[in-house]
Amino acid sequence: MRREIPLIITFVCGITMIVQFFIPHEPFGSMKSYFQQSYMIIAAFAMILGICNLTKLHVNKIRYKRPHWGYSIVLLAGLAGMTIPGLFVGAIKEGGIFDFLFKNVHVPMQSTMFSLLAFFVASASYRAFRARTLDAALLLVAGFIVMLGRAPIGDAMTSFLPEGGQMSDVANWIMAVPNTAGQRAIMMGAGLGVVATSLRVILGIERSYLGGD
Amino acid sequence: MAPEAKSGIVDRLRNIDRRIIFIFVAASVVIPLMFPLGLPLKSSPPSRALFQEIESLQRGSVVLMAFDYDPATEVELGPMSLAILKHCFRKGHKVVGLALWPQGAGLARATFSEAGSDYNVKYGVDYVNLGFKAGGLVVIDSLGKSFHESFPKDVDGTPLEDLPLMKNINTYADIDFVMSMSAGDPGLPFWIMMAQGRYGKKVGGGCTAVSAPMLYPYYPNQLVGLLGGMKGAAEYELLVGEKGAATKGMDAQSIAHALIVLFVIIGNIFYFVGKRRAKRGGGVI
Amino acid sequence: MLDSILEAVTFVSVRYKDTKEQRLLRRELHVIFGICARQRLGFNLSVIRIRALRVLLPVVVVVLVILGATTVFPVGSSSSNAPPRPPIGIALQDRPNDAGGAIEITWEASKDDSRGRGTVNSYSIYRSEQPQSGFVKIKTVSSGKEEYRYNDEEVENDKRYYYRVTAETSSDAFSDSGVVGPVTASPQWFHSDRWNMLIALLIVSASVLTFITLARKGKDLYIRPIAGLQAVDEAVGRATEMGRPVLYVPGILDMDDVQTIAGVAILGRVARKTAEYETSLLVPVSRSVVMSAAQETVKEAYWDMGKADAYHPDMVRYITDDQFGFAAGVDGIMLREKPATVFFQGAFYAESLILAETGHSIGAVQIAGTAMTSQLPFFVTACDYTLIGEELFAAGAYLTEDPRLVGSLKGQDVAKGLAIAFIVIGIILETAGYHWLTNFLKVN
Amino acid sequence: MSLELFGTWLAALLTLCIFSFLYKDNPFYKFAEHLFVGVSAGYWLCYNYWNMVKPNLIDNLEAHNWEYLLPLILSAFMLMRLIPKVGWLSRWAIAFMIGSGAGLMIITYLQSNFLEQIKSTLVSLDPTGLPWYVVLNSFLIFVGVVSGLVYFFFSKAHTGVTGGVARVGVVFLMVCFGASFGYTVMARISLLIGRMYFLLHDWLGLV
Repeated sequence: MRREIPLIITFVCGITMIVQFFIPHEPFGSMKSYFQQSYMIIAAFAMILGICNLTKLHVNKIRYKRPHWGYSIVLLAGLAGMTIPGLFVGAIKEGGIFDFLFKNVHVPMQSTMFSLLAFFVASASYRAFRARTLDAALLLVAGFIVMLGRAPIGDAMTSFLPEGGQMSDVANWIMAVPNTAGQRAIMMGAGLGVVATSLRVILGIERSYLGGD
Repeated sequence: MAPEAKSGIVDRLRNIDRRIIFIFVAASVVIPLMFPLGLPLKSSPPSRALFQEIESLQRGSVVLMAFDYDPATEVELGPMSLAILKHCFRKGHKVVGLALWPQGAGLARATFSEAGSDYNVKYGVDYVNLGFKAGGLVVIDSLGKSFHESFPKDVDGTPLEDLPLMKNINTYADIDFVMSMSAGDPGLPFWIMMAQGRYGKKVGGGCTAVSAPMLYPYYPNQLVGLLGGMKGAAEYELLVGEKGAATKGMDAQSIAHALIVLFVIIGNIFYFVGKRRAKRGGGVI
Repeated sequence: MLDSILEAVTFVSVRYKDTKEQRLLRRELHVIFGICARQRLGFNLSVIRIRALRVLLPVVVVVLVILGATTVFPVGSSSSNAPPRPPIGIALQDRPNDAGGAIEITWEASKDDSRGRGTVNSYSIYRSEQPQSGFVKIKTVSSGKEEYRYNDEEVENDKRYYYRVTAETSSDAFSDSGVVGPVTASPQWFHSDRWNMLIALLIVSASVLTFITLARKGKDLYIRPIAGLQAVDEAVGRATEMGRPVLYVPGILDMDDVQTIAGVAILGRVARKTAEYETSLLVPVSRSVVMSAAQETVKEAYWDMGKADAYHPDMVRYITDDQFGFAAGVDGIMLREKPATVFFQGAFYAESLILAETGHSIGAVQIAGTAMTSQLPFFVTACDYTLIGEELFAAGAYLTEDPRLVGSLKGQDVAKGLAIAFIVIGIILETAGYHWLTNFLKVN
Repeated sequence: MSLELFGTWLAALLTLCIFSFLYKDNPFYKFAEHLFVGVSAGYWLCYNYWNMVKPNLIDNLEAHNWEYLLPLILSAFMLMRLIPKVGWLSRWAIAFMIGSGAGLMIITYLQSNFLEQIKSTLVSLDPTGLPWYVVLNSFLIFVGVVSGLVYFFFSKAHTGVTGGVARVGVVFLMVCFGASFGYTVMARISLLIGRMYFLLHDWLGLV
């Protein structure tokens, strides 16, 4: 039973979500938003599990003085410093501790992590954009042209060519034609993959996420 | 994978320590920021069109501005929002701000206060910040029925009835121009679909450089004007005549970009030189 | 200006009737005014000028007289107190393909709509349950369009309703469309615009299910090798030899994304290998539900391999829901635990390159897989192997060799073949000028 | 020191701590990383409460929409994982989420990734009335899509005709990857400019 009931739930929920797309009549008409809201609620509650996992791991690190345990104190302090004001004291209003930490700790680190991409894009292109094989050469040439076409320098290099044949035009063509075709093929294949995987999940063929007994 | 045995300068350059690349990248951004080169900048038609639209609105027109972005994309969309807001305030337009992204409400607050500092504008009279509401497309649609029902209170919890500006605004009919500063979903495509498609409002706005190609096809039929990425922001600053963060960033943008192009070229040169040497020496790469 | 004069002329001369004569008159006037304009610009049109003058003189006189008359005795669209002309072509229908409770009202603009610079600046919709009385205003919409559509969502199913639409001016003058109706709202049991989706769903499901059944009955099906998946064994073996852990990231989206489900399924296979080789496994996740599912999966894998005591729930670690917070945390794990092999299987966004470049810098073998088209380029350039799009979903079948999963791949291939056939036929039809297939594929 | 100034300093120092990672792992990065993980986990917990649980569950229950008791019960089942003996109940909640997610995904992907994409590819190749390059582009997209799909065939070996067509598909995929990569480079640089501008302008006041 422990194994069957989840499979039945998966099947019923999956079929309901498919059927609601074709039937506007109630109760199906409002099923989608109800299921999505329910999903959000459960996922939000489930976050407690994650927070417990995180806390347990780091409390244990501190308790057994594992390597780098000092940083675990920082982590837990950050978690508590955000959660306690955010949920209880003053909530998420402007000017509170939550807001201060959000603006001056969360946001700057988020943006900085994101900005590391500028460095990694440079190092990855230095390393990977080399004409080792025919495939790599194609990658390189397409990437190079689009990169140049996006900057004023590209058109300056090709200013002797007529309008329509300059670097930015070639870049736009690559984006519009081969890029679109490639993306579309990937999307269609992935779409079929999603449909087939979802079918297997709904029918209980793919069930590894449920674990053993 | 880990660099193979090091021998000779070519090999060393081929497997250059990436930290050296990082230093170059950092320098190519910092130096132009500190010592601007003032590389020439031209405004593109979609940017000019947006500028013209706001320029041609009558004094006292109401502009809706959606802050549909978060801190991660603020670098591109923040300067745009600021330049547009300054432009609106200068022309005497009223601005209704809202956010479809949770963190957009806070960014809107900061942008409003920065833009308003140079002009004699008053909260509640010249601009309001309605704050964030979850739901994306549904929210945009619900504004067609009633602003007051969708956003009963503003970002600070003040009831809309207590804000003089909101007394006469209830549906899209009371709005003259709709704009979205859009970092993704929900964003401009939704505004075009609903506010333009269903309610017939003029829609314009800005987006990140990454999403610009997806949005350009809407211009000029469904989008009045569009600012794409930091370049779009710099163009708008140029049009408004308020040089700001984006203008300063454009030099750095060009230099860093050129640097990466250079890296790709150098990388290939060393690769081929190394390959030929290896062939001659019979070594294995 | 020119247009408004023309409007006034035609309006006065051919009141209310948009007849053939009116259109002819309008065209003639356009021609004449066009010539006038050109003459002002100094074009030498001597021949035309003489002929035109003959026609022109009387017309100019007429125009001047009318202009004078219209300023003294305002008529038609320039009048502000006279009632405007009513909206036309009011149509009611039960809004199609809904759960009921809505009636769709459409009408065409009044001849005096503000769009044509007329005086009508709004329309009001009235509703009643009787045809003669009891009309209540339900909505006012502003003017400026050619056609109007309003959904009245405050009606009850199976009740008879009547509507009226009035065109209104700013000075409260209005005119009425007259009563239309009755109409009733009702819910529908099938969305009539979605046949195409139903057919597509049935075709794809049928081909997948057929081959699953065939495979289960023992039909041997061939699947071609995929480099990234052949490398899985070797990559886990490498970590074992080096005495370093295997790091597995199942994406950053939640369990409702199928890429995550695929990622967790592949995790099950990789966990079997790490259990077999007794290599340590680290699974950082950014969603709690994924954590739960991944824990179940890894636990089952270790039980299956008879290594239950080697399993520890801490193998799966929740880090944070935050995209870049997660990237920072995983980077930290990579730098400190120095995994020899890294798997990125699932849905990734901008953090893909941050993770892959850090993985590269510690010298790990990296096997990525995602269906996110925007992130594939970064994985392709920075990782050793990348499963592209559909290959991610196929990986489970490859690694388990479960005949049912393999059968499903064959079913996908059939669907792909049909898609290609559709494209070829569709393009031929389009080229020949038939658009029905393209229109049929449009999903609402 | 005003709170605002303190905030700017804090933000600037944390920015530098994260950047220090580019050199190598070090105590500053470790500090920032752990703080970031803790603070962001706390942020999303509060966010989920105020934007998911409060409006979707609490407000609905307060309005006596009793059908929302079901997600509440499933949420409780989910949390049963914390008690090993009844932990299996959480599978019911997971099954609900996966089942409804999978059902919705079938519809979404079949529509947007499959039918819509087929439809977009169906364009006339009739050269009359159209410039030759428009027709050529449409034809190239057709070739790219079909050969790309052939590349994804799993049950055919990449040999002979299939191999040849799949090879063309790979060409399109590679060009597509290169182009997408090149396209994002510029946007990524903007991000760094934003951070540098913060350090130089907001913090040091140099620019």
